[in-house]
Amino acid sequence: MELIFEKSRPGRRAGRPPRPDLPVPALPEGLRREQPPRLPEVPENEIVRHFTALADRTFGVDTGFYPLGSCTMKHNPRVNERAAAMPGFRDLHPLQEDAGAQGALELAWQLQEILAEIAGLPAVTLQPAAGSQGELTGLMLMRAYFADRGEERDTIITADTAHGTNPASVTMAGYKLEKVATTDRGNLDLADLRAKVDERTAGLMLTNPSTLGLFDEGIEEVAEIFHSQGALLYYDGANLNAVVGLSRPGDMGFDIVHYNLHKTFSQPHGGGGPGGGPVAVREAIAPFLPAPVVVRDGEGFRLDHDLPKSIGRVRGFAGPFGVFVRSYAFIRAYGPALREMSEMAVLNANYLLARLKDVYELPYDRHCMHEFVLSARALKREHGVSALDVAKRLMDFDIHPPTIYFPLVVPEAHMIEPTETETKERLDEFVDAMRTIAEEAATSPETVHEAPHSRPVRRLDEVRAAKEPVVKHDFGEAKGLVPAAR
Amino acid sequence: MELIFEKSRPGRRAGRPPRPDLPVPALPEGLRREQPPRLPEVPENEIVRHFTALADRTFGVDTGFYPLGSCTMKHNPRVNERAAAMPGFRDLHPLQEDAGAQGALELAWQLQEILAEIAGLPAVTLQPAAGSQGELTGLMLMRAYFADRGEERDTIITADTAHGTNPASVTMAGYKLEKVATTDRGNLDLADLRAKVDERTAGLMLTNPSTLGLFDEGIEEVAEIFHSQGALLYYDGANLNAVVGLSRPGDMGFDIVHYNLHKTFSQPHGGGGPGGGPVAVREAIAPFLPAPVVVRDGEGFRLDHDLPKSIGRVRGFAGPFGVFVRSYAFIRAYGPALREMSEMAVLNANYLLARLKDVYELPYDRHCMHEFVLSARALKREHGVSALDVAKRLMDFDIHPPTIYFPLVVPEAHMIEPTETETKERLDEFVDAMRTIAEEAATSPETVHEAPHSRPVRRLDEVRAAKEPVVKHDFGEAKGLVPAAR
Amino acid sequence: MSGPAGYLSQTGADRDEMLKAIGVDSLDELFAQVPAAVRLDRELDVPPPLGEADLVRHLESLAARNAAVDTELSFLGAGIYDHYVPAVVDTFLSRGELLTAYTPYQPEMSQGILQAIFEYQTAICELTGMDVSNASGYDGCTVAADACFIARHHTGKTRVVLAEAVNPQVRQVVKTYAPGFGMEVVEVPHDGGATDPERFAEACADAAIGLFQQPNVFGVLEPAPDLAAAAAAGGALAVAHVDPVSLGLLEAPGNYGCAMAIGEGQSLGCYQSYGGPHYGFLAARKEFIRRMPGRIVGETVDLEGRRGFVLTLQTREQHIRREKATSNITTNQTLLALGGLITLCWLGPQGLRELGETCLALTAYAKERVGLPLVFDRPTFKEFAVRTPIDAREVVRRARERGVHPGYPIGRDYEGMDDVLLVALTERRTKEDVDRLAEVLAEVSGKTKDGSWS
Amino acid sequence: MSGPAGYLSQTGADRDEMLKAIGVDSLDELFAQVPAAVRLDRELDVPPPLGEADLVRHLESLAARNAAVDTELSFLGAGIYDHYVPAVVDTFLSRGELLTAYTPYQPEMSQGILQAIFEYQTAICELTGMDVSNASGYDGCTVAADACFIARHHTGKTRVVLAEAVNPQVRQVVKTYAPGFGMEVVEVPHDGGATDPERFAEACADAAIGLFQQPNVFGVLEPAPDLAAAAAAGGALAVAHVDPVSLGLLEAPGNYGCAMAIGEGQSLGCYQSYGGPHYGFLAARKEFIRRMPGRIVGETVDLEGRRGFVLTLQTREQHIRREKATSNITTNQTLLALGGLITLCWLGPQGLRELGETCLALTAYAKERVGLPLVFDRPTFKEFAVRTPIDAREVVRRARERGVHPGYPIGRDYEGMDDVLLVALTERRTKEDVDRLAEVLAEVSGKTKDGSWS
Ligand SMILES: Cc1ncc(COP(=O)(O)O)c(C=O)c1O
Ligand SMILES: Cc1ncc(COP(=O)(O)O)c(C=O)c1O
Repeated sequence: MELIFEKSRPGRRAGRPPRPDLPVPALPEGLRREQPPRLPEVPENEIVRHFTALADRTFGVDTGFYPLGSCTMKHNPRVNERAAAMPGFRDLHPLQEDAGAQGALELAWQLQEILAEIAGLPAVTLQPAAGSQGELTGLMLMRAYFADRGEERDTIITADTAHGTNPASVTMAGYKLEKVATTDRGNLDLADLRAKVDERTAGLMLTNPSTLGLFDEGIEEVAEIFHSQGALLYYDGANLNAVVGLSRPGDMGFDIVHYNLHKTFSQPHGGGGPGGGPVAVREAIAPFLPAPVVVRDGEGFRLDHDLPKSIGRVRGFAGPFGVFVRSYAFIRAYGPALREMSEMAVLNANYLLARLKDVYELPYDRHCMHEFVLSARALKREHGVSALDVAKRLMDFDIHPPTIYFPLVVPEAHMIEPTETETKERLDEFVDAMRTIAEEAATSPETVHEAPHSRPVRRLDEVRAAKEPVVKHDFGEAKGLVPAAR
Repeated sequence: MELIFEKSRPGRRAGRPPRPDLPVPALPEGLRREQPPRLPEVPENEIVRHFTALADRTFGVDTGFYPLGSCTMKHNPRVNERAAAMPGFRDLHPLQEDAGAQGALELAWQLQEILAEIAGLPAVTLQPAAGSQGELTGLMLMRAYFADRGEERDTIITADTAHGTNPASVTMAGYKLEKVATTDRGNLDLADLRAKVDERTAGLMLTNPSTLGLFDEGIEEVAEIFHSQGALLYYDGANLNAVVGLSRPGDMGFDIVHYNLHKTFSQPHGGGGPGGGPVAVREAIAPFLPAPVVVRDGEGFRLDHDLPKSIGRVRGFAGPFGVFVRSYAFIRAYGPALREMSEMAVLNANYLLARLKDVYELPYDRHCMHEFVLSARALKREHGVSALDVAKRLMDFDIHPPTIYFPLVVPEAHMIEPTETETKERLDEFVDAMRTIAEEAATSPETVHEAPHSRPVRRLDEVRAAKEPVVKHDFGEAKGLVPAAR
Repeated sequence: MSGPAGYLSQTGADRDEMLKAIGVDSLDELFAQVPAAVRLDRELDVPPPLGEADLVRHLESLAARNAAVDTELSFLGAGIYDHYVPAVVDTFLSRGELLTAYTPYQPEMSQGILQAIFEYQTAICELTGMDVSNASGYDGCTVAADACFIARHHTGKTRVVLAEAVNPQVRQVVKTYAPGFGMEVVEVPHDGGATDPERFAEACADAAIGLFQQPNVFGVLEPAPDLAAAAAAGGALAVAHVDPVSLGLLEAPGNYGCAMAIGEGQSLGCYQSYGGPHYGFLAARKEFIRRMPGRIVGETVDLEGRRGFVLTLQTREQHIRREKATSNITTNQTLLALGGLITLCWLGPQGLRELGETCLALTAYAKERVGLPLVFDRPTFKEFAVRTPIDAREVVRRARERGVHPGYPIGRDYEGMDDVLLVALTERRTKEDVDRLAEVLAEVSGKTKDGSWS
Repeated sequence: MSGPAGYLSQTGADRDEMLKAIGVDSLDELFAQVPAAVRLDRELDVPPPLGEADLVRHLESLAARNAAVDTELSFLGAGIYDHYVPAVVDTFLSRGELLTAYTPYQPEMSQGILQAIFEYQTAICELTGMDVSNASGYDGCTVAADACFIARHHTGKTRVVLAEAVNPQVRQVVKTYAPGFGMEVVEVPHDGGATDPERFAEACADAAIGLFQQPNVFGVLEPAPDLAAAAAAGGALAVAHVDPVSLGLLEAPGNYGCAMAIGEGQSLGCYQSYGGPHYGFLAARKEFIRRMPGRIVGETVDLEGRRGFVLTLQTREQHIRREKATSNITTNQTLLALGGLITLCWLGPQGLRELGETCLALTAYAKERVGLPLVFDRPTFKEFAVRTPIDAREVVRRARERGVHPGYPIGRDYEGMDDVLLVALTERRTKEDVDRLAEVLAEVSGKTKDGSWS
């Protein structure tokens, strides 16, 4: 399909900005642009058709089952979009006086309160733009907290099952990284931990349930080990969908928690974003939160910028407010039944696990929480069919592949998270597809190797893309690449 | 693909209406419903996926080129949807006091004024819901007009090229129908007309340009023939897109005109509707217009219900207001350049005609207006490939087929209307497709016979559908029809 | 350039190339077929073009001059109601393929919309207890005229009998159409807010059709089964004009002997939009299938035996049957009917029942609470009539100054009812809203000669 | 049943079957892995559930308590602007497949969103005159921190130089991140509203990065080329924080020696939304491609040689490189960036130029018209600073009571500027709006001790 730039014709256009009849002052010499940017020149109907075609070539939760592990691809209720589009929210300037934004501030404050209750921690900042920024914020909070106490700690411990953002955040926060092993039950190795945690240890970053979808059965001991050394525990909330209303990170012993509003609380993923990564902390860490925070004064609400010990700001304004509206609406629709949301997420995952573990290897033979990890190792060994092949073949069943090759501790991993919103029939379709593919691996492996067969493109050459990167249109010094069929 | 009813499971649901804690009074015996309607029981995510899938199986102007003759499938600007959704319009009750609807009344009044100027006639009613209701309204106006003058006239003359709604409206209005022939230049046969028009003739219904896409070169004589007998001329506005700002029906001699807001003025067609069919008339006919009409009183606007000679109402309230908003927005975006809109519609049509007439027969060898009719007669004769075959084959080029087998005076007709919004590249793609198909007809007729090859279903058995009609779901007394692939 | 509005796409270069291909030197040559005398030799006298941002600004200023739901607490009904439109309806009614497609003449291109219409027909048949539904009529008024046209041909009779308690707009449309059908209209007055089956039976003797509304224009529940029987007794086709929202609780017309069930679909999935576009539904018993007006979608199979959907029984329609067609309708209200289908899927049987119960409960509460005498002491569904101490129009005027629109002054349509206000309740109103209404009505209902504040 | 919210779909029967298949008797067994001590043994203390209609009602009541564009004539800017968002943007940002997809890890399933990002990257490179753009950063603040991280590794130096005339929020975020990067921040004060190249050069000597904003926070046009040269002279990477709306008229940073160009994308296709979600853009010269943070889409071919798109250079990223990654970002702002792309397609080069000219013209008019002394007598783009006779906060308070928000009291961020008001103009304001602003400013600027109306 052509690029919109390839559809451009000189002189065509869609939008016409207002042109008040006022003189246009000349710009200072040397600042004036010589060559106009080569933006597409297209009429509105071709814009509409172009992006309609691009949408048709994109698979979303609205298209079908999307069990992308660790991403919580649940249904996104449409009423949340209606809410975010209300002019009173959508067209509100972030520097509006507090007096002129009481409704928005109340919503944000309510969300803070609810998130605090869910985490079991008292203080919340809504500012971080996503989970990974929440992580970085959490680590900065640790540094500020220890600096304030005059303690020098330089190491953060993460699990070997940790998501890549954890170690990356550790580096960006200026900490050293240490890894702890996982036992064959999928819990943190306590012995290994005891050996590594000392007075240089700032804290632990952990996802619980882990990226294996397993709840750490030793979480109390883990907390004890760190706290006894004066270190802190950070909870990576990416998997919170497993435990809302059932178990609270604060009660597990975590001191700092981030939420992924685009996972647990249904902000649509938008093809890669936006998201929201609020952070909750214990009382002792509250003074260091980024400013501003939303506070209640009697009947009114205001942004409090006056936090002398604050680490400072991590994003503009009070955070991605439109995301708050959606998540707040989502939460208010459930109320206390959020617990049922998590129960159903766990039920769906265990159902899939039970129906698939005889054909794909289950590395940790336990009930899972909201997701689980299978291994295609056997298929690889016996038929040369890899986790990647299975993933590509799933596409021919109109199912989005799970997360693959993660976590790293499981070879040929398929990380499967169905979420609570899927019907049993959808789960059964997935089971049938996965079982069929396992059979095909034995009977007609090439069908699987060469998959997908039903998409606008076949498998793509990622090596070439990285070797000689072409990251923008070349405006017709054509390299003779044939556009894929419509 | 399954019906939403087939996806239903007892106990599932999406919406939950508010339930105030108030007692629910019992209904009188004998009025209470015994068996609840078997509506689908589905959660929201499956509703979203179901209708997403249905949309994906529907081809619209947004999908691609849609040259459906006589339907003016132009691009529908998205700002018009934004306008119609403004709460001040969308959530306004039709029985709101005039004082509480001044903005809506002004918009409707402005639209009346603009439509009057475009038709060259002084008085307008916005009430009719579509073109065919406009026709019926026009014929009722004729009856009221003649009755008021004590004249007895019982016959309406239509062209043999007339759209089916014309004769059907004649019957519903209680008139007799008489047909007039078309000359080999595509004009009304004046001799035939003179022979048929007399003091029993109430009037003529004519589309100009005709459904052949040809402007009647004798229109002045035609008008003279009817007016000299005291009869009236009705203008079927379906083809107005050819002449806006270029030639006005009132100036051509027409006394009553309907507009198709969903054609000329871009109300989206919605898979079959809604539309709008306002009617404009000469001063002498104005007293008979349906009530209410929108009138201006100094600074204010009001609905005038007090038209003693009115034929009465043809639809609820003042008409499909949301349609008015879209068409008004469309017109205001163009201003006087509406003329250019029609010029480009005519240019596009003539370009296609010029590039296709050597491979498909052109029954009337003239420049066309906004549309034209080709005949596949030769293909049929020489290769057994019919207009229908060509239409079905076009689908494999991602192009919606033109109107076929209409008008009836042209055998194996393809009635082609590109509209003004298509780019030259789109027109060229269509030309290439039509020429390719003509070649295929000679080289591999079966490819064309068996088309389409790229749609979710192959050709469908319409005879069976009409013989033993199944017009609703049978709730599982399955007839074993295999749903078409996703 | 691409048109003042940016809706056109032919550049100067395009135009030249195209004219060349056509073999003319200028656009004018193409218009030579238009006689000089009928050409417009001046520019259209219409307002100047507006760019999109300016256009939106202009329309917002017009929209701001309407008292809509967002600015006024309203109890208006009388045929159009402020029911909640689910967000999923917006999602699909704005979806490009559905929004910009037209009548599915080419089924292979349009299986989606065809299946949706088939599902809509099924849902309407389930609601009404009928065997066949069309793809929609223009609105709740024109479907009544359609029913008369069917009755005219089916019975060969010419009299239309209308209960006077049928919505006045519906009756007006029927009266406008009837002469063209060669039919005359008789109206049966109500007795204390409901229609008397005996009087209805008398009128229906030897008539083509007996049409009543359930609940009727006063919100009152008619003795529908008796009225249906009364019509049938006289040989007329019994037709019920029903509120679809009521059909989770009220018996389906198909289950008490009606030949047809019709109604205004707005309450299911359409915004009020100052009167439209909405959709009318028309459902009937099997025997009328070949007399139905408009589009009907049927199930069939393709070459490979797979299920598919097509427009069917087209020999009824104008494009085939022309002057012998069952109707002249072609463009209908498909997109709005789709909104109705989606709303019914969203509600489900349980939601529809709950919605009805909420209307019943709020209405019962309001009848008690408003503190004005009820005009008719009868069971109602979501609307009721009260008597106002001063002219109801004046009550409305005063109440609106307090931000409340208390209802419809039905004296506009019925003689001797100048002091009657029709108050409608939907699930979008609350107990508190009703309390507010009562408060305002109390404030403004004081009788004063000069109309000054009491 | 399907959940209080209707978002769940497991019926009682489903649950039983599933538990059976799992081989447990109850849900509790699945949660046995959660130690009793860390389970929540009570119900969550959150507000009760709301059905959709009630939820909308509740949210509308909150939305109604904000003074948004529809209720107040606003001249607020300072980084977020009320530019017009084309209707086509809404069409696609609400389109299900785009709205509900995630990062395109599986390119064959996501060619659409991948191509869109590739087109976005191209558009940003065209605007900025750079070679490479990522798929978006969180906002206009965090991309500044990203630029510092790149500079830290590319130059090995540790000093960050910020012009004080860079938006304060951007500087605050940089200061929050810097310590983690092992960097220190130096700020260069402005001279009369603009940054002096000489002082900037001094500060940039031996620094990692020299960051300035064009136009700067006061709306003033900086001597950008000189500042870029100044930074480069000191061996620092010159980075311009630019307003994308200005780039139809103002020279592209890539054309005056900047290493990177960054900015807040909100002005192109995002609603103000009380601060987000928006998107930050980050574009750079070729040599930095392997140090870029976040997603980058590249062109490639499939097995059959057809063009296709994939996420590329992933070895930069956290999921591969982990602690050695160029950033920890994963979820970004793709959907908003798509809105930016669509807006740029809608404007085209001509529209972008016209939009800039309109901002220039209105701003020039307003500078004349408002009748308050300009704080800096320098060329500006779409914003300018005026001095108010009384505290600017008080001016804002009083003006808002007259329905006008006259601008941002920038004393909140800059010492000694308590009497300065920052006034922003976009194409959504008109000449008449400016006249109204002038009128209101005149009314409320009267100096009075007690702050009562003058
Ligand atoms: C386990 C885990 N941690 C952290 C993150 C980062 O969250 P975000 O993508 O919101 O930055 C993710 C999601 O990508 C994740 O799955
Ligand atoms: C020539 C002609 N006349 C009348 C009509 C009827 O108009 P509508 O579909 O709006 O009822 C049409 C369109 O279907 C038409 O093409």
